[in-house]
Amino acid sequence: MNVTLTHYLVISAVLFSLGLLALVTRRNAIMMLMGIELILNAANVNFLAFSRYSALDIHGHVVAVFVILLAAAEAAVALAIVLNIYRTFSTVNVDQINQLKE
Amino acid sequence: MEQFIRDLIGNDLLATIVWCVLPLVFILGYAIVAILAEMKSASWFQDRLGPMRTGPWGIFQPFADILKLLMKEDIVPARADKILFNLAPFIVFVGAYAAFAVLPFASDYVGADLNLGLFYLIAVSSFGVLGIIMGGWASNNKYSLLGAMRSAAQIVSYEVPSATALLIVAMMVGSLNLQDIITAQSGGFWNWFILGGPKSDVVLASGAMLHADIGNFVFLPLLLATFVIYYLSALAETNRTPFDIPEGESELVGGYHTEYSGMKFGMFFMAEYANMFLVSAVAAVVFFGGWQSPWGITLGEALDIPVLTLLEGVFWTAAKGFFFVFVMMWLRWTLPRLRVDQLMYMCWKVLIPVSFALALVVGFIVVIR
Amino acid sequence: MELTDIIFYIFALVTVGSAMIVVFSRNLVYSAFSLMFTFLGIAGLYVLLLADFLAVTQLMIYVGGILVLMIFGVMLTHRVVNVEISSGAMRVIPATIVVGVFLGTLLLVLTRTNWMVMEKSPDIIGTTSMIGTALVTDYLLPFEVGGVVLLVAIVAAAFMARKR
Amino acid sequence: MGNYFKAIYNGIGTALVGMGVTWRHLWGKKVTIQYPTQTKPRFGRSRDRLYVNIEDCIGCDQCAKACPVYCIHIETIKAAPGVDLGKTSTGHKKRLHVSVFDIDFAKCCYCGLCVYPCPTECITMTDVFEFSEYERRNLLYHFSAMTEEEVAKAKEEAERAEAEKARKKAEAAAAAKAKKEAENAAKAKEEAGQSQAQASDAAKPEDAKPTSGTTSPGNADAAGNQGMKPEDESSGPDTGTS
Repeated sequence: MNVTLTHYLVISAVLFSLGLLALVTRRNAIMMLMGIELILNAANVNFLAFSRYSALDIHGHVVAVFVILLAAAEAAVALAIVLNIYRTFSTVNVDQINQLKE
Repeated sequence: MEQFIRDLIGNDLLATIVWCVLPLVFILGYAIVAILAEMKSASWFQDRLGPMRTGPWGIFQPFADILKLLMKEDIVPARADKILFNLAPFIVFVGAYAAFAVLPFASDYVGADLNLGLFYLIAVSSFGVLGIIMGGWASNNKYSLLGAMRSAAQIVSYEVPSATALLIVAMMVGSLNLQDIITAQSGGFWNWFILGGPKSDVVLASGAMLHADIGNFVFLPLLLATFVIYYLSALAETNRTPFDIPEGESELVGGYHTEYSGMKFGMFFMAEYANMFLVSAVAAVVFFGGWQSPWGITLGEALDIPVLTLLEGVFWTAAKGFFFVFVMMWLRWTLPRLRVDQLMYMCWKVLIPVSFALALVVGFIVVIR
Repeated sequence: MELTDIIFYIFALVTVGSAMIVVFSRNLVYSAFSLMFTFLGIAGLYVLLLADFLAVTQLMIYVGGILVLMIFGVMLTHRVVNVEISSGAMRVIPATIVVGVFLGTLLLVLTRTNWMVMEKSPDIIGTTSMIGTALVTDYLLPFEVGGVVLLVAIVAAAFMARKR
Repeated sequence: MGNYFKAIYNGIGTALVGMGVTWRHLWGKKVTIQYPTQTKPRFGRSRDRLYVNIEDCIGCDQCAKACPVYCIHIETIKAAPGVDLGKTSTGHKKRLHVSVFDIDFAKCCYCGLCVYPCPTECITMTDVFEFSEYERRNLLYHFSAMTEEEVAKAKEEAERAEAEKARKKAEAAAAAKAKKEAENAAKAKEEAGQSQAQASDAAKPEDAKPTSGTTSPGNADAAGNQGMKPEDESSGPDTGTS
């Protein structure tokens, strides 16, 4: 079976669903971040797949570059926030963090 | 070279495997020499004789060491995380080995002639960090964990100046292809980037033309500083003294590989040696003309013997690489270990600002010339 | 079936399999480390999609940067002296059902749609210069804004993570 | 800012100076000695393994008494009267057969206290320090040169001499008694002459048989530092377990 666009899209969809599942079921802030990374990667796979198999040309790549850029910024800021939360509440379970101050 | 192996073996798949394994053979042979060189240079720098009993002047000591590592019991600590503990040495070694894929040993002997060679090298060299963290964490030992965390912080930090230094040269060549960078330096040692780069127009391996309008002497001090920055950060990335706080034995027992024994320790060891050669070879490729001979002409080309050209290329790559590995050993017995804060000071307050400034200046000159 | 197809399936298997470990593993550290294999698999898929620059960027940013950051986060926010760093899951069954239905719909749409496929010759090598040109021509403003975003993120992260 | 660049300059400069220093040492003379084949000369007064020149030993047991760890064990046999054991090199007359002279180097603490009291300076410290053994009993050194037969013979002679002495003593006692009796009897004038003659006859000493020169067979092979190693394990009250 030759690899076509659909193959990549299926993988992207599976990754997206897994990321969503992690985001929904896990209450650990870092685990949720991992879910977000999976979702962003799924999006990137889609961009590049369309770029490869359609008229999107290089623009898909550029968008993917921006996605990676934002992912890096997001990871840095989010982990700083998680670190602060841990320092304040001694937990990273997002359900237990329901107060604006300790 | 690749075609030669394909013709020799006949089977495409088998030839590919052989093609992939060739650098591994090189690493093994190199490691044996380097282990002996490390022991001998360490002792000679200290006015000692070093190993003398295994064979004449102790030249079989590496074999004895390897035999010992092979026969040692493979211990997994009882409370360690078995899966990650066993996986970590391989990850570290794969990180070191993957980078050899793009390293040009000769004009027609490079695993994969990527257009992104330099970028790939920088990317892959950060891969070993994960293996180190994995091993340090899975050992369930506070020293291992501390060593791993230090190592990760160190490698991630020093990647910035090292990558910037390499990109300065890439900017001058206008290509990330390592063969392009090497051919830009053809024609003798005065054209090497350590001495300011090509003094006249050269044709790159990819066919592009590299113009050198003004005499490149203006680059000489800039690239010398760039090389120093690269070499220092490469030293830190390979966890060599004076930047070996991840394994500082006086404070951390052995760092991230405290709990490892036998061949798994050997993998860490091999990875470290492979990394040493790798960064040295990259320094040679980027700043010292790679497989080019210092006087610009090769005997093989003069006599029209392709095999001789190939061997000469491998020889020069290995010789330059070995020289910088030796300098690492030399520095190891010269400078004491830095403190953690000194290490971070050096990276973030010296190397990174200076490398950024150099990148700006060189970029400006490259644009206006 | 060509060699590239086999390689595609291997990468796909690595990606999806390790992503499943990421999501379903009880051990947070296992999740983090198998995320590495996910990223590697995705980088492999990028190579097969002729996106060499993106593949190497993926290696560099995700594996060398974000993942290390994640693992640091895991280790700084848990008692790392204990090997068992676990994180519980909640409402697994309803979530799985919902996500499963969502995935089914997605797959149905994906496979039923007749995509307009333009087959490009796979001998295009090197997207780096094209991406570079695009970044400083068509996408100059987003590029600059992206730079500012990164700078702000660095400053913000350093400020927040600092001990007061 | 000036300090910043100065620090960078100094950092690079001092590193280069240090590299110069190590470079000189790389080619400098090495200080390592290839130990078993090359050794450093020992100091003249080094205190290592003891050596006993058994020919000079008079068996006085002073060294054994001086030893703080009781590692010297000496047994002597009195020389029979008339047996000339010769003189030591210091001029002392030897009066005892030294049948056992054992030093247990597993116990010896190399203090050298045994050396000083020796009147004939026959026990000395040598500079031999490499004498490790696989078995502890091999560290028990027998210095006495007497063979078992010689020991047995010397013992026998000593016993005989002792017996002789005892007999003589008894005889002397008997003679004295007889004399006394004689004196008593002298008062009785009629028996005086006969008893006088009998007493003088008994007081005459009997000849002791001269023994052959068993003092010590020449141990010329023990010249220098090598002490006498035990020939076999069975020859002594061995195994330093005591």
